[in-house]
Amino acid sequence: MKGLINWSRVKSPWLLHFDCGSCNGCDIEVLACLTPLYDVERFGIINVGNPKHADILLVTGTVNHRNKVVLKNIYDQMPEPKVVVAIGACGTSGGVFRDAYNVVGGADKVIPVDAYVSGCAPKPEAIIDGVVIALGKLAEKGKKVDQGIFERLEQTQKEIKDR
Amino acid sequence: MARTVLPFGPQHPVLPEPLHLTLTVDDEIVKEAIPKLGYVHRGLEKLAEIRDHTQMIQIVERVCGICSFLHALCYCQGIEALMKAEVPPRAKYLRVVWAELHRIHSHLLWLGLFADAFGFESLFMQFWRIRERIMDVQEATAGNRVIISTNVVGGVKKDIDKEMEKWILETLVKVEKEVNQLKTTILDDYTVKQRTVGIGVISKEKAYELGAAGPTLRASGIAQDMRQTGYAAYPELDFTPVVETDGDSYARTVCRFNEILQAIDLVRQAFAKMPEGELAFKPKGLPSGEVVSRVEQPRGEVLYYIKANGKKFLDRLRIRTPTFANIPPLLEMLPGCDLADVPILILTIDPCISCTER
Amino acid sequence: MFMTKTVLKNLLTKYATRLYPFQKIEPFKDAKGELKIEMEKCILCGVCKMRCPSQCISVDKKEKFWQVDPFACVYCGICVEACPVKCLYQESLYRPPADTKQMVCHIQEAKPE
Amino acid sequence: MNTNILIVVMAAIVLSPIIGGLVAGIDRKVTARLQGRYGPPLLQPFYDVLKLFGKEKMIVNYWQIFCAYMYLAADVLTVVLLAMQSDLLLIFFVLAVGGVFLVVGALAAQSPYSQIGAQRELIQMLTYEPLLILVFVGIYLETGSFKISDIINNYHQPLLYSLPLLFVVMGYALIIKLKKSPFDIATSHHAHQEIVKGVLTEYSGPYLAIIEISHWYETVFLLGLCALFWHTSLIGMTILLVVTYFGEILVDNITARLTWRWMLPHTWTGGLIMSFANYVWIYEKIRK
Amino acid sequence: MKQSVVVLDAANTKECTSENIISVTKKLKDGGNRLITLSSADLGDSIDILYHFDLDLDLADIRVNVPKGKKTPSIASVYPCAFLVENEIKEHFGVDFDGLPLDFAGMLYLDEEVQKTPFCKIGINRVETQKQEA
Repeated sequence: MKGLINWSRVKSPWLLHFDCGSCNGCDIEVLACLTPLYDVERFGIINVGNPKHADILLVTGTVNHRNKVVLKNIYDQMPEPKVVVAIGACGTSGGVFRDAYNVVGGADKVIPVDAYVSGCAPKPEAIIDGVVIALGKLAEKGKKVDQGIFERLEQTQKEIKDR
Repeated sequence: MARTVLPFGPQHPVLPEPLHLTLTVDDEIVKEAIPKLGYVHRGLEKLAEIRDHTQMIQIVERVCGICSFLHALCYCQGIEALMKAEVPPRAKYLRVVWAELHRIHSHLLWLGLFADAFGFESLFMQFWRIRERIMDVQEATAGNRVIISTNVVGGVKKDIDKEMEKWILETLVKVEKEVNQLKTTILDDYTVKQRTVGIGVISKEKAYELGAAGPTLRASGIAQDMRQTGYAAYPELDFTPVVETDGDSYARTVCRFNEILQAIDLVRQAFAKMPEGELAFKPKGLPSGEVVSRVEQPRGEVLYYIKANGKKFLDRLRIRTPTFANIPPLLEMLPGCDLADVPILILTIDPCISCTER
Repeated sequence: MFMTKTVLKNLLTKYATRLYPFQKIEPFKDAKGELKIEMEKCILCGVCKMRCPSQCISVDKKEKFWQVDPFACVYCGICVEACPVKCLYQESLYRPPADTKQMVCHIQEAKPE
Repeated sequence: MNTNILIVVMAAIVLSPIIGGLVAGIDRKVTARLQGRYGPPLLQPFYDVLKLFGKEKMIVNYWQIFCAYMYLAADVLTVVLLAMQSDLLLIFFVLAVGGVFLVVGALAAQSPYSQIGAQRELIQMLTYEPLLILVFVGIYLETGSFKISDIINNYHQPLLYSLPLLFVVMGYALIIKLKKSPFDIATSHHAHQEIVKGVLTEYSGPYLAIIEISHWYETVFLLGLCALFWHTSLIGMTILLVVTYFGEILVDNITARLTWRWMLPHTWTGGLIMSFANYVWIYEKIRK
Repeated sequence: MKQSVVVLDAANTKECTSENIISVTKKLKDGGNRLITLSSADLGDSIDILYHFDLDLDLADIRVNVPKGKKTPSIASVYPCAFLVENEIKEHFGVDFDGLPLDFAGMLYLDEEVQKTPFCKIGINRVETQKQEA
């Protein structure tokens, strides 16, 4: 039964897209993936707007001081097993705006990121490839969750040890 | 029902971009809406002081992904005015072609998101399916689907040859046919009119006083369109602004819909009258002095204030985008509307938050 | 009610989806994809480093070392035009995504004088 | 006698989630094809539910779990009662209890989205329940009894001939209950809604899976009710079901979502007029 | 003449002091002008604020020079939509507008992490300005 559940995790990844400081070039490419020409629903991917239902978090845009708190909050609200995909030059490393004063840099400065999609406004095919890579990681994390090892518990134990 | 405070938060399925509204809702009527911006503020105007003024074109293009060409056009026209550079005519026509293509794809994108806001998913899919044709044209001509970086100070980098031109005109014929098929659905469908007519009304005086811009202004009866001032090749093309009178969400939909057809016609005119000639004029020296340059974006007029003092780096770059001007009318529309109409009101001014906060 | 004609037409005609991973369409001729370099022709002059809007190229003349951060690069093609010896070029296919961030660096072996 | 009733009941409990899941799969595939997309595989709803069972349990408070299970129990009971051909009114009240538990589950969470979603779900129940009662009264006037077994055994003519308008009224209730486009006000399959996911915002993981399974039971029950209108011939019944369900999907794809301020008055007036017209028509027939 | 690109020089921008800026804007508003926006630049010791107005696509600008640390009246009483851009200038340049209706107190775009006013050459510390308001 555990194998079946883990197999179904890869077959029905629900996706949540959060735009933290992006020029919305990557956002319209993420939305373009849902439209008839690229149609990610054939992989079972639906864009749910609710972190409680989501498995994959798509982060676009340079994280700035105000929305890094929101990004962390959304990441914590998502149930395990979850993966994060950073989209575009801004999402991965801050891109052209790396030196601007309000920019923190890529999404990996705030939350652990599993897949990086490069390109300034990456094509929808590139985003689909990025999600496929993230699905591989989702399956591994799923196995860990099945054995009862939760990332959240590990983090709290690590914090207790550090203190 | 008790008075609930609804955080219409930065992350919301209806909002394509992070905008926070604290709505106090009483029996699903919005009593008060307090905005909170700053989720997309990158502070890129400060980069003008550490980046060369030719590199700034790449940064200015990435202020907003949907109207990137118009940002670059406005910036280049400002710098060209400072350096007294004369743009060759062919470049002017090419700039009009790309600007109008960008307007078509931006308005189709908006119509899709607007239909999605009131729960009409199949219309969202249809509009975005047509829009993919324009994205292919943009990728073939400029190399990138979204950020068309073909603008250079003094002209244009890439050319459109005859064979490409023929293919673009064929695609536009297909796009026009498909858009007209959907015309009755978006404009005359009973359920769509039920959700858009009479929602978010702004009177002519109120729109003018609140400083609205673009279709939000033109839908309330004021015929002001920056293309009338005749930058690039617009004086040679016959162009009259699309105006509606009753100023509600329905009027803005009609206004943007007709602008798509008008933009297709403008591209055809531009191709018909396009002269041969070289693409860019190599400007000498460095810009100095102050200039205010304005251009018509899909969402309205954008204003660039550039202050340069003869050095490689600009002294000050100030960008005021149309959505920045449309936020006060939005805040004026929101109190008193139904909760179910909040996403429609937010999308009716065609918000581009990354434009507003730069 | 006006949408029924379009919707039924969609049902009867073939779907518009390009089945991406199984059916790959050929990218456009001059699409700006992955940035590549022919290291032998490079003279390590650093013009591309200066002209890059996102400062993601680093060149070191002594160790004959050229490096680009593919995740900071925005693939705008300015360096391709600026290069005096035209050793930089852009593929038309985009760079495949990766699950770790790694730099692309090239070292020029000592040319036999 | 009670052995084959037991078999029928066991079949109903086991088979209907599978049928419900397949119907949901076909629904999503046909909706995608209507929009010109390739669409998910037919077994996609089963993958979704299986994946949800594997998610981490995040609950707001224990009331949510209790309400999710009670909602499932109520829907299973309706399908079982339908299979045992018991009394229509009894089925109606069990259905109402199920709906109330869904609302209480949503009210248990503090988030304003699920609160407003719950209030909207109550308004939706307010709209479709009188319509269902009018339909059942119409059936009673026509066949003389509320018990399904009597209707099937001693009424040998498809109900549709005598109650066509009531079937349309039933269609209204079906749209609301299946959460299809013009009236998917409380919660909607498509994500883009101003109150996020409405009633289901606070459910996640296994409890969302339970809600989804009970939604399958509900679909099977509603299709069972529609089948009642042509119970004489099997082919007639299947054609009727296919036509009504395709009609539902079509309506979902050609209308925008309307507000409940529009839904309540229009559905009530439309429903009342049609049912009284039908009653008058039946009364005429009986008097002649 | 309707021009989309206007090179500003002494001819087409009127000078004005911060005292009578409200009366000038009132006169312009009665003349049917639409406020486009306020642009500002840092001149070292003072902040140069430009008020852009538009009358049927003709640009009219008024320049006000505000020494750093001095207050200047807000024109939100004449043009209600000016409060947003005045808040922005207050955050980026540290200019205090008195009579601002909806005051974001320096929290419109920036959070506490950004201490200095970012656009001035020598940034004034932002934290004190918030303390007075809070």
